[in-house]
Amino acid sequence: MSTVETTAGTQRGELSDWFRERISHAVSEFTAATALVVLFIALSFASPYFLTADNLFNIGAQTAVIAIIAAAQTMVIITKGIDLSVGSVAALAGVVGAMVVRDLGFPLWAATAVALGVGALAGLLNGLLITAARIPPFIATLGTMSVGRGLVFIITGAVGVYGLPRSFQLLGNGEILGIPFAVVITALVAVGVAFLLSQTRFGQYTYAMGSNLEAARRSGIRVGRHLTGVYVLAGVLVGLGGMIAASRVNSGQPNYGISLELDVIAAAVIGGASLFGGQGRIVGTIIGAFLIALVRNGAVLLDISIHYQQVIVGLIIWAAVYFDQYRRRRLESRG
Amino acid sequence: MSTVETTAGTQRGELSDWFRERISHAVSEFTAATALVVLFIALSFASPYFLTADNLFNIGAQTAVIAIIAAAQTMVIITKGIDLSVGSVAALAGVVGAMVVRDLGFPLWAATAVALGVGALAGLLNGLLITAARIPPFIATLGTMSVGRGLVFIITGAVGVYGLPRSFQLLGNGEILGIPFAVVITALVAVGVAFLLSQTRFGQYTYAMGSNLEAARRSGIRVGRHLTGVYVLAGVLVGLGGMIAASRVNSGQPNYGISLELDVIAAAVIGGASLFGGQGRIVGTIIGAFLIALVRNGAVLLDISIHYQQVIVGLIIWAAVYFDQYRRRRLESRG
Amino acid sequence: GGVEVRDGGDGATKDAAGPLKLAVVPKAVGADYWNTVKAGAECAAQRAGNVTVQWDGVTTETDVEGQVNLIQNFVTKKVDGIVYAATDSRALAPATDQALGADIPVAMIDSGTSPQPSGVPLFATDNRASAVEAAKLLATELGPGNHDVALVEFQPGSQTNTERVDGFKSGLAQFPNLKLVGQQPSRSDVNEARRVTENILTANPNLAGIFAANEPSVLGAAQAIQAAGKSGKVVIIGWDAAPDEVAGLRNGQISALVVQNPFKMGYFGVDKMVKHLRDKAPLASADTGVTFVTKENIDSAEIKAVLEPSCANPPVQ
Amino acid sequence: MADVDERPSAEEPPVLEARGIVKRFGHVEALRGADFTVHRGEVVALIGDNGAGKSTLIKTLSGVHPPDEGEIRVGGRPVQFSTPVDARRAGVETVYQDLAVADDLSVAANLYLGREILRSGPLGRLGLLDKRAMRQGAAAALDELGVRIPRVTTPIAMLSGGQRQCVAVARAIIWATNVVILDEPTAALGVVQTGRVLDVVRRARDAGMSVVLVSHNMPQVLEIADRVEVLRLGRRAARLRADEVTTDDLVAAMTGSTGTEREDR
Amino acid sequence: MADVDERPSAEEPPVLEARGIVKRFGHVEALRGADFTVHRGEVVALIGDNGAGKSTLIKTLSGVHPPDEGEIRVGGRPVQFSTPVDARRAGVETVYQDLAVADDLSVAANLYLGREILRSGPLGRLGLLDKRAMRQGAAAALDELGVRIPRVTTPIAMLSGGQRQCVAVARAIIWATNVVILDEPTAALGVVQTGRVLDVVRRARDAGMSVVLVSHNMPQVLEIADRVEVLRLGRRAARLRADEVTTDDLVAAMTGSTGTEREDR
Ligand SMILES: Nc1ncnc2c1ncn2[C@@H]1O[C@H](COP(=O)(O)OP(=O)(O)OP(=O)(O)O)[C@@H](O)[C@H]1O
Ligand SMILES: Nc1ncnc2c1ncn2[C@@H]1O[C@H](COP(=O)(O)OP(=O)(O)OP(=O)(O)O)[C@@H](O)[C@H]1O
Ligand SMILES: [Mg+2]
Ligand SMILES: [Mg+2]
Repeated sequence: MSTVETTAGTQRGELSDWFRERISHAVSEFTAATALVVLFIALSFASPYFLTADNLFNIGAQTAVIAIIAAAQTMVIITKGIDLSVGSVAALAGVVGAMVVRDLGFPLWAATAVALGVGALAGLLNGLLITAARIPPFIATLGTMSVGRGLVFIITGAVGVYGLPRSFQLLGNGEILGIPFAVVITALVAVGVAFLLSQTRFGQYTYAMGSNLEAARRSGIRVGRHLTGVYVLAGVLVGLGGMIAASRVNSGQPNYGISLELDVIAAAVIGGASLFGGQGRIVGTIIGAFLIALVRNGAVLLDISIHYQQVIVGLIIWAAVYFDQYRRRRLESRG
Repeated sequence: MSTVETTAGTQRGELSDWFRERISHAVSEFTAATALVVLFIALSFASPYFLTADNLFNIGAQTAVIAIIAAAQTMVIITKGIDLSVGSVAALAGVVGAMVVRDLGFPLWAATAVALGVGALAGLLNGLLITAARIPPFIATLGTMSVGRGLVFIITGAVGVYGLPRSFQLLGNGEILGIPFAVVITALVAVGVAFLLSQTRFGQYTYAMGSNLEAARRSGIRVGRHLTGVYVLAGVLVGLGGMIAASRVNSGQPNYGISLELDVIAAAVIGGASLFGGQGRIVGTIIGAFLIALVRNGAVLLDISIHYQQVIVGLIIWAAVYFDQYRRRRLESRG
Repeated sequence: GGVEVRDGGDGATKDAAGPLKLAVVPKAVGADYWNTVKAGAECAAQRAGNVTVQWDGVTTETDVEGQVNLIQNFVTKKVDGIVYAATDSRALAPATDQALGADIPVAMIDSGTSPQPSGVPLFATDNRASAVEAAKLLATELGPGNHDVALVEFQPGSQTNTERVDGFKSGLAQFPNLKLVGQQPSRSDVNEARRVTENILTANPNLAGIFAANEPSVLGAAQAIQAAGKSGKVVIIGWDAAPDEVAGLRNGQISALVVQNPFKMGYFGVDKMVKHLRDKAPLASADTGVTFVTKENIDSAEIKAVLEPSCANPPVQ
Repeated sequence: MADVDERPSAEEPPVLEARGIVKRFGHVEALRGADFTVHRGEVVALIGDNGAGKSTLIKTLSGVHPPDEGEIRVGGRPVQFSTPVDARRAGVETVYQDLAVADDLSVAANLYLGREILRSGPLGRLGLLDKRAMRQGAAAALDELGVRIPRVTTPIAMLSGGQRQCVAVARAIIWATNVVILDEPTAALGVVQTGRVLDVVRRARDAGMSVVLVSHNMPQVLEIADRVEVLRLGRRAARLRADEVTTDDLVAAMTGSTGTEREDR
Repeated sequence: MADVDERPSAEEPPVLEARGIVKRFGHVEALRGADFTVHRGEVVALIGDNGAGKSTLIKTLSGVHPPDEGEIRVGGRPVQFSTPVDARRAGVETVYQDLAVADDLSVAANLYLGREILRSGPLGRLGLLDKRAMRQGAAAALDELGVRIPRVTTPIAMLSGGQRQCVAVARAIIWATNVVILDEPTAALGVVQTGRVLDVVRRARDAGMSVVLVSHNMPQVLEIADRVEVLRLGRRAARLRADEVTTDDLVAAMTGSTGTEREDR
């Protein structure tokens, strides 16, 4: 595409360049995807029950919430931020969503809208704390995590929200053409966020702010507004995730999502996002989320005790990121 | 001290400069300390039980573990790292320390040495994962967190380690001249680490690596070795903290320290450490740890329920960091 | 058994109707079970008159050190009495001693300490024995023939969990026809319970029964079985009696529930403590009893009182 | 050496003017009442010793650091540049000494940062980027500057020091409509690229734009500038006509061995 | 213009020599068999277009980027510089184009980074810093270079671009014992400071050290260098004696309009 000539860099042909760039973009996803495929094949052999439509759909539905919230987290991480409040906010959204159904008789769609609204408000709060009050993201969202959990307990009186109509289960347990509804939603969210990040101005600004906030500011990007926008959008997705989680257990659970932030951050980083900003893609994150889910699923299928599961999850996290780093470095230094 | 002349910067006298520098160093601590003092005075008025030797010593002993581990975390944060494994490693150290007393009849000092050794090994593992395998600190220590917790469960069979002699309680519940032993240890650790960071070459390298790792490397600092050293030392302190925690409850608790990492990171950041490396001081961290402890203590004295406590802790974290940022900016832009 | 009154240092009896401030501390806040304990405690306080209950607890049952700190802080605050459930029997023993040392009487509910000082009563159910009973219920429900069963525990490493798991397993040992094919924790999270149960079901298509050891575990397991279309085909023996658990029992998803009497624990804790403080009544331990609720007995008055406790008709006989 | 009177076009108000700017960082007073003037269609060199406050002055002129005291005027009217957006709206484009490029973004994305080309039609209104158009535009712009870059899709992080600077300069020049400020734009550039940048500066001036150039290269300053303003210790120390002075005069003014500012107005 | 024969001291092996260095970054081949030679007591300018590979070559010579192929020799013996520590041990000090200073540390701490002065006695063996000595040493060193810095305890983050560069140069010059490599050391410096740096370079040469200077400023190169090596497209394009060439010759060699390297040995 470029008509500009290289100086020291030897050009090895436009096509190969284009190809290399794609590869370099996709290294992380490749690594994680390779791990995913290897694990998949191994599990297929190890357990006769693994490769069944039911189990695969189960895994899909089980991972839906994590994947959606991990997509939200990825956006935030790209801006060099972090959102520790996802677990609390998901719980808050799920509980409020359940309460408006139970106590105010809202229909499901309206309750979902309310849950998304709760997420958006929490995101707005995070965004304003970070941009207007200039509190670093880690601390801003740590506070929201604490306040959010407190609110959940206060409004529910620390009791789960039960007594919901069957229809409440649609998001989490419904199916469409035999595919779990939650999986369909996850796919839509993933495609949507991936598109947003890679093809739109909003996405471009997201990467720019994470890469060099001052440069973005000097380029005339209204960084306060955009950063807040990222947190709001992330909050909306977290609200959606919380609603699906509530729907899956047909109740609002005040304890939902404790230490969820670690899972979703791990998914994003396994998928190639950098906590120092500017890097990360949704494909990778989704693969990362499924990788973790598969480990957990496989461990139960093979009846591995929770104790060894924790060791295995740790090893897999190390291995996935190690190989990713290793391949990136190789790609960088050898071509 | 400097004989070099300023160009545009107006010199306002060496003494005042020196003074200003100290202030600018201490802004964070001042803010946190101010918050601490305000809270302290408020609690003294609000509750007749607050300002009693017993209560103050209780607070001290209750905060000891958090303060020690937060000091360890501060060192790691200064290097632009993070240690999520502190909770698991503290549990592992405490459990192993308790087991060697119960099962092998080790005396307390030897058990403590073993616990520190466990911490050192975990730190070494973290350090090697980060420097040799080049896994980012967040992921390396996330893996250690998971693996460590798994190991705790495996070696204990998920049952607490009980049946310890009374002497085991010395570290956590003993007193020396009427002062809780744990408080004395905390003070020693704080002074030691503060000295190490501010007065020695090791400390200088710690800040340098966090500020610009590549510059440190090019300056001939063996960054791999030093970074590993920081994690090992942090691990030793975490081991010590875990042993004190076990001693306080006279047993090895497999579930000890879940989400401890958030508390200690919050303490460090409230005290002025930056998660982007190069900044942070132990005085600030200790103040941060006590600030959080005081909120918790005060909430009980004032009959505030745990739910509202969580909201209040969140608000205080926001407020402390907000004022810190605000004052730093003011100091920077107004002089 | 009857335990003698600890001879308080001051020995002073509180003014018969004077105000009393009691700390009531659950293992953790945030479950239906503990809220019922709270209701019982508040009921007793209200009936006694001029008694305030300060209800406070840690957020997870695993935060043993947090609970130690909390008890310490209550001692500092010099409440008139402490009623609490120990997250860990041995770890909390020193905290109880500290309270007694400061002349604050202590009553334990749900879970005691070890050693349990004389003069400190325990109002509780025997978790272990009840879990043995749960295994028997499961065996009865499944009938003769070989069956695969699974266990959904909640928090490995916490004492209550250990007691219930041990009890269930030793109960199971009496039935060689039952084979334990899966054991996974829910971390007291309904979503997690549902996830592990789904995976257990996938791995064990012939699974015939599940014992779920606390409220979130039961709810998640029931959800998973329902979603797999196996309601009624897989027997669930649960623990606790949250409204949705009772509903599950009624519609056949759950076969039986092991139900403690948390209301009574809270009620006894406060009631006996107040009587001790005001009338120097001796504090004596009591078993608050356990009920095995099935579809058959669920509508009996006695069970109803346990399941739907209210201060108007407290299940505290 | 000679102080300058206002240019012939003095009746027209200056395009950009700073009056009595004070800017403090903590206890350092980087600017202590600095003045600065640019007229339409002239190239003004801003020179001064290291630490004299040049970059700080430029950052106040482009909205990065709002001044603590003093006034900025555009076309004679006082303005408040509280963010870079304000300055850009007034047609002021700046190349910063510390470059301020986003390392993870490609060369093309950096050139268009904050001014992305969107797809035409409704997709564009949704914020959809026209990446192809930006790639082509970037390639053309760099070509014109004679900049050699592996490809416009290369992330900035992979460029050499001079290449990065080329990108930053290209970017300011593409977008400037009124004033373009260049803070040491050729410091890292090769001889050829430097020549091209100076050409571009001349062309910009000929097209009626005003250019502010910070440079430590005195021959270059004398070659390209119409007028020179000297900053010393955070204040304007001299205003000179480039065709009337020598390198030595400039050095003398910067180091303070001569030259008091003539107070005009 | 004239290619150079080896200097009279040719019988003595070069202090530092690179042979056939190849260095790739991903698909970019930054160095494609580059050669480079420095003899004892000479100032060699390394010049080339932007992106020619100068900084990359320098980083291989100072152990930052181990080369993919080729050989480095010190005093005639092949060495492996796999880390900067190795190069420093061989007495090679470098000022990098991207400076590499630790922003949060003070000027003094940066000057002494990796070579801290410790307290004498047993305290020193414990790693206790002698901060006062470092402050005084730093102040003296900067004074000698004529560098103006608010105070040596100021964090580097608060300095101007030129001030930062001064600190980096001062640091390399303090510690060099054998070869000092300066990658565009005066790019951001004022006229006075530039003069001082050139003075220091001369003094270093007179003291028997060798200096490698990367610069885009041709008059400066001709003023200070004994010899010029030209890098083009990642290869040595020419070796010239500074007193026999003109600026135009250099530009021609850099852009490739003339000058093939004479293959010596
Ligand atoms: N870390 C890196 N990753 C990828 N490519 C690089 C890297 N460093 C340099 N390059 C490429 O290598 C080539 C040579 O770069 P180098 O920095 O050595 O040039 P230079 O001669 O110093 O140029 P300048 O005069 O602009 O400083 C350039 O094309 C650059 O894009
Ligand atoms: N962000 C900042 N914080 C603190 N001090 C600063 C900051 N920026 C600049 N200074 C100080 O202000 C003074 C002027 O700096 P400035 O960067 O404007 O100088 P300059 O004229 O551009 O110098 P150079 O030619 O070296 O680029 C210096 O003493 C510097 O230390
Ligand atoms: Mg400048
Ligand atoms: Mg270079």
